[in-house]
Amino acid sequence: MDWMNQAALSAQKSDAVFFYVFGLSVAFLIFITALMIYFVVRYSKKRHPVAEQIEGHLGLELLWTSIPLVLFLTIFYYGWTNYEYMRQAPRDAMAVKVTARQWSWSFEYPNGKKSKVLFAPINKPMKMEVHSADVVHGFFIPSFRLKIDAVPARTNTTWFQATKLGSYDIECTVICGVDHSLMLSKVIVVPEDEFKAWYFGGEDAPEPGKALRAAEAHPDLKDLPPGLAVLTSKGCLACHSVDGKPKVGPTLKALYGRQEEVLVAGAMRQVTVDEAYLRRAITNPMEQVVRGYPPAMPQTPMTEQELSEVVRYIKTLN
Amino acid sequence: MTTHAATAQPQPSYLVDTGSRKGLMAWLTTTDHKRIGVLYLYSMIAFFLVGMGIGFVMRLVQLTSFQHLITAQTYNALFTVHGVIMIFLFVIPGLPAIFGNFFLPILIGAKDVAFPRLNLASWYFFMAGAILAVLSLFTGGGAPDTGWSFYAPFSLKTGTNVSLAVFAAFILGFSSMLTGINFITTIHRLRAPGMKWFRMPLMCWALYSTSWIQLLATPIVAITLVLVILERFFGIGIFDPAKGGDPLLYQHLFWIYSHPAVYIMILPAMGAITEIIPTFAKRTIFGYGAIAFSSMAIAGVGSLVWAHHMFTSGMSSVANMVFSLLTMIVAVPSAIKVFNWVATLYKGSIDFQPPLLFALTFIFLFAIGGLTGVMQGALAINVHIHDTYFIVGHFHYVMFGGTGMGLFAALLYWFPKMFGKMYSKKAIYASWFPMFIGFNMLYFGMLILGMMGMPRRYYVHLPQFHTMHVVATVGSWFLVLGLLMFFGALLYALFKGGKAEDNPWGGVTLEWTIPSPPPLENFETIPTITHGPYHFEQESK
Amino acid sequence: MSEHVHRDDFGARLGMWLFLVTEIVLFGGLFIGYSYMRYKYPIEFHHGGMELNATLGVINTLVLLTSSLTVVLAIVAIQRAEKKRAMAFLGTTLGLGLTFLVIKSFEWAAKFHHGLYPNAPHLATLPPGEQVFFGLYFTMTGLHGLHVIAGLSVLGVMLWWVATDRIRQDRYVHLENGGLYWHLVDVIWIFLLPLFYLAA
Amino acid sequence: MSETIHSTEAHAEHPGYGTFIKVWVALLILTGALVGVSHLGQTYAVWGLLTLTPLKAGLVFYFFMHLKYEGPLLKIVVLVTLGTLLIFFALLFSDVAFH
Ligand code: HEA
Ligand code: HEA
Ligand code: HEC
Ligand code: CUA
Ligand SMILES: [Cu+2]
Repeated sequence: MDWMNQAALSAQKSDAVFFYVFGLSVAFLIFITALMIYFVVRYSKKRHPVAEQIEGHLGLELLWTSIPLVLFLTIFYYGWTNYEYMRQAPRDAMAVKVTARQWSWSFEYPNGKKSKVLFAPINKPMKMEVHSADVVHGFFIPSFRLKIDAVPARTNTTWFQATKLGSYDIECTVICGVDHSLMLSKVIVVPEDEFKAWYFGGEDAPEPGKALRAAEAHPDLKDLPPGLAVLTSKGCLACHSVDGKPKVGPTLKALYGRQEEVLVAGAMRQVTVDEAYLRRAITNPMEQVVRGYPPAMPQTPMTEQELSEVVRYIKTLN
Repeated sequence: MTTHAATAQPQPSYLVDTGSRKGLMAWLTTTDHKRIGVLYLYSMIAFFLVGMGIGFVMRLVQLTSFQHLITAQTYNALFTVHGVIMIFLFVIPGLPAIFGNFFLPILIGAKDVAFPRLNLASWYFFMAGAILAVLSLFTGGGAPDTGWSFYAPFSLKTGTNVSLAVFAAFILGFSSMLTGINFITTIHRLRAPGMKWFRMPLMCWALYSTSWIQLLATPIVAITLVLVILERFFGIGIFDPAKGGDPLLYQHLFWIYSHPAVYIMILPAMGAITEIIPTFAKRTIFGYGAIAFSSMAIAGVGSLVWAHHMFTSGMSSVANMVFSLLTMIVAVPSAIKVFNWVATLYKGSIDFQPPLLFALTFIFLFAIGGLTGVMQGALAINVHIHDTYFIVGHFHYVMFGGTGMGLFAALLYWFPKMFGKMYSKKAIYASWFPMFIGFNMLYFGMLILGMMGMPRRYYVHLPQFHTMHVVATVGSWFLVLGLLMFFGALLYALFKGGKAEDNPWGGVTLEWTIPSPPPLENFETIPTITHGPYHFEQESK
Repeated sequence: MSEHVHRDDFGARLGMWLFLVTEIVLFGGLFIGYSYMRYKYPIEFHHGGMELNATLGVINTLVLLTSSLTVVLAIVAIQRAEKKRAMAFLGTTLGLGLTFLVIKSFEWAAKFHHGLYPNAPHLATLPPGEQVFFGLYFTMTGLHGLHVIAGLSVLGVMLWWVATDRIRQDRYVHLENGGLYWHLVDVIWIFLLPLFYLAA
Repeated sequence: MSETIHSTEAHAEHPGYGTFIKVWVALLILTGALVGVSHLGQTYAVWGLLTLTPLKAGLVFYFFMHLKYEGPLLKIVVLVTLGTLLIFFALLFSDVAFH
């Protein structure tokens, strides 16, 4: 399953403790429940008409105070030591500045390079210096079992060492406003040489891990209609479906020609979706916002050719 | 002690108006602790249903196709309001205000609480707070959207009506403190002759320790909320990083109260369970001293663990260690209680009735809630599951499965005494099944979602979480069904139910020695107590 | 249940003390916040303290301490059934309480005049720690001021009750409770003085 | 009710005017000392704050607020409250002091 994906050392540390506590918990839960059921049946009024008045038993009392205490202390200790490991970044870790703001993430590397998704070379320690430009956010990578809050006027740090190539979700975990749930990004774990090529390459060095990201949405873009390929590679499908399922944004199915209420500069307006509207909606999403949806769509740069492919493709969805 | 002092002309029950005022006015101006308890009962059930309705809608939103009906802004308002209602209007005041008010004086052999007028005032504060909370939804910049924890600086910046909501919580805190003062004084001053401390029913110990937390922790949140209001209106800058303030200070102050508050919620429920189990096992409680002591221990140590809500906030690593350690220690007294309850069933003569079923359900669900709590307290796990649905699952298990079920059990146990009517046991059993199944589908689903990495307070979720969300939502439908059946059965009993006996369960604490419903003055003559509370000897011989 | 007029003076005092517990913790929260911030900004707090008028702070301390004294003396007087004296003492307390408020208001006015109040444009130019200092200063002295006003109202009622013999030698727990409240207000000020005025 | 019987027993003997006036004088002296000490320098000021202020508060609690003349219960109530605050304080500083 995806969620058991242990993609970093920290994930192994966290899961180890989890399985320890989980095992104990299941054992105790079963024990208590079984005992309750057994007593209720065995000492029911019918089977056991006269109750015995037992006021207590000091030995038992001590036993079930000390056993849980000891177990809890082991849980604490295990949890704490593994956590300390997760917290102390090694000296040679590459420090990345993570900036959270309503509602996006940005990453800045030691040499000044910036990106919207986090690129990480595999098997190399990366230190995150997390801070926020406005309110409190939470920086969370589930596959790494890693989380640290982004707090304004304060820098919090954490680190990881990814162990598996791939692309993993970054989510914001502290409520930070309307689009809290859209404050997503990715960490893309790439081979070290690929990372270096980008990192030391000039301004326009291609971003690493392209293949990984596209593969995520669909195995082979070449098999897709060109419009859909664009939608896939630009990440539109994170928010729009092409089959009528509502997601963050409206579905693109049967969109063309539809009557719609949109908010233009604060006023509600009735429009018919035509080609001009679609182009505007994509190139300048904040200008008109569909009623009932958050103004959440990011502006995505597209070439004229890509744009017309997308529009043509949307038309075919009717 | 099944026979109560039968007298020539029984006193009228507290439900009969005897004063100059009649009907609603008589209720709204009453200083009788029993009537005040009933006032709380009705108002709280109403808020509970509203809160639950919102919970239900949130589940629908996670079915994705319902997102047309509700915007992200509304969703944020929904969970905030759901949290505020459930916490401040339902689980915190729940058991103490309803059953504490109604039964504390009776259990210790008193005629009323120490300050009856203050008691009524508390109810008015409660209602005022509740009304303000509701008003905050429709006035100002719209319903607050910060979550019930009102984290600064977002709560300082958002345009929504945080100030009013926070002020409402302040008033509710006031109500809660006044009730605490009343209960402590009552227990110290009004115990019947011979009612020594260690002869009190354990419910009283639970209420006593709860009241102390109310006194020692609530003022902190009161001042914190005042600071939020001042900050919003005057910009005093204590929490606002732009002015040198510190958001972490807010979090500390908020949780200094709000963690102990979770023990305010659970202790009285534990107390009620401790009353129910001996009555149906027909035997004395196992380890009276241990249970009484653990209540006080939970209250004491429980005040010292607040920062386990802040493990990922960037606190110092020393603080992380200290608070994780203390969190583990506070789990011990809860464990002691669980084992003592189970041991009380041993060699009893168990009369299986609806209250017992709900009490055992409480133990089961609370154990799951507690055990997940321990997972959260372990640092290495917490960094993964903090602020995910795992937390949401945990606290619904403890608050709904624990306090909520505890309240239902208490209601089933004391309903015949309070209203003199008996409900249909079959209907209650029937409602249990959908409730239990739905509950676990819903909230266990949330635990799994959390492990998968689904953050809480999310309007939309990533596709990999969808399946579990559907499971949870379907669970919520079963749960609704069960709850509607449950409340339906009780409502029916209230109007059409058969008359209840004075002591339908064969209980031996003082409330079972007086008529159902109790007379205005509770006791003809104040009883003199000669032995501990769970004295079943005469019965079983 | 008015037919059962039973009196439990100790119970009443216990109730009052429990209420005071909540007040102590309420201010305790603020004091905790203060120490947190002072630890974070030691220098700024030092500078902030220099802006305050220590003389006025000390005078106000003396005023409140004396007003506290007159309240206990009023209780002694009541215990000895010296009604006139009790009223005189209480009157003095009220007078001193008002004096405190007047001095306080001069002090606040001066701060406003110098642009040292929250959200003031001038304050915004100061270092963050000093902004916090003044935020705390206004919050804590303001809240204390509200308590002074509440205490004065309560003591005003007490004076009236003494005058109308609702409070008398064999029945004065209300006066004691009112006094307890007033002393607490005094204690809080005892702490505010060194925290703000003598911080420089 | 039986409880009312022991209602006023705590007030066996009442202290007179003199006691309180003495306490008041002591409070004034302590205030003077506090002010004096705070002029000596930062460390002295802090120590003065930490010792003299609680002493003053203690006098008010003990005499003016009659704790001296009350039974153990109210004393315990006050101590529990102050103890709780102290622990809150200490635990909070386990964060602040180790940054
Ligand atoms: C009724 C309310 C209630 C109760 C009783 C509890 C009880 C406990 N809670 Fe919970 N908690 C909440 C309500 C409650 N909680 C709420 C509302 C939140 C979220 C707030 C928010 O963010 O919105 C929360 C969040 C929360 C967190 C923060 C999570 C996070 O945000 O990162 C933590 C972390 O430590 C925690 C821990 C615990 C622990 C250790 C207990 C313990 O007291 C539990 C003790 C009980 C048991 C342990 C079970 C019985 C014992 C046995 C069966 C014995 C055998 C067991 C073993 C030997 C393992 N809780
Ligand atoms: C005692 C406390 C309590 C209880 C009982 C519940 C009950 C429920 N809660 Fe709870 N919940 C909280 C306390 C509680 N909640 C808190 C404190 C939060 C955190 C808020 C925050 O993040 O700030 C939270 C958050 C929370 C979330 C997380 C939101 C998010 O993070 O995105 C969800 C999601 O599904 C949820 C769902 C539910 C559901 C489905 C129920 C179900 O149990 C409800 C089932 C019952 C019904 C559906 C009612 C049946 C009755 C009717 C339908 C009749 C209605 C009639 C009238 C109104 C007249 N709750
Ligand atoms: C973060 C989520 C998100 C992403 C990524 C996204 N959109 Fe959107 N989109 C939205 C939302 C929300 C709306 C509705 C509000 C609005 O009109 O701005 C929307 C609206 C639209 C509309 C108008 C729909 C209508 O019903 O009128 C079109 C067309 C559209 N998006 C196309 C795209 C394309 C093409 C891309 C990729 C380049 C894309 N979107 C990427 C969220 C997103
Ligand atoms: Cu950023 Cu939530
Ligand atoms: Cu907690």
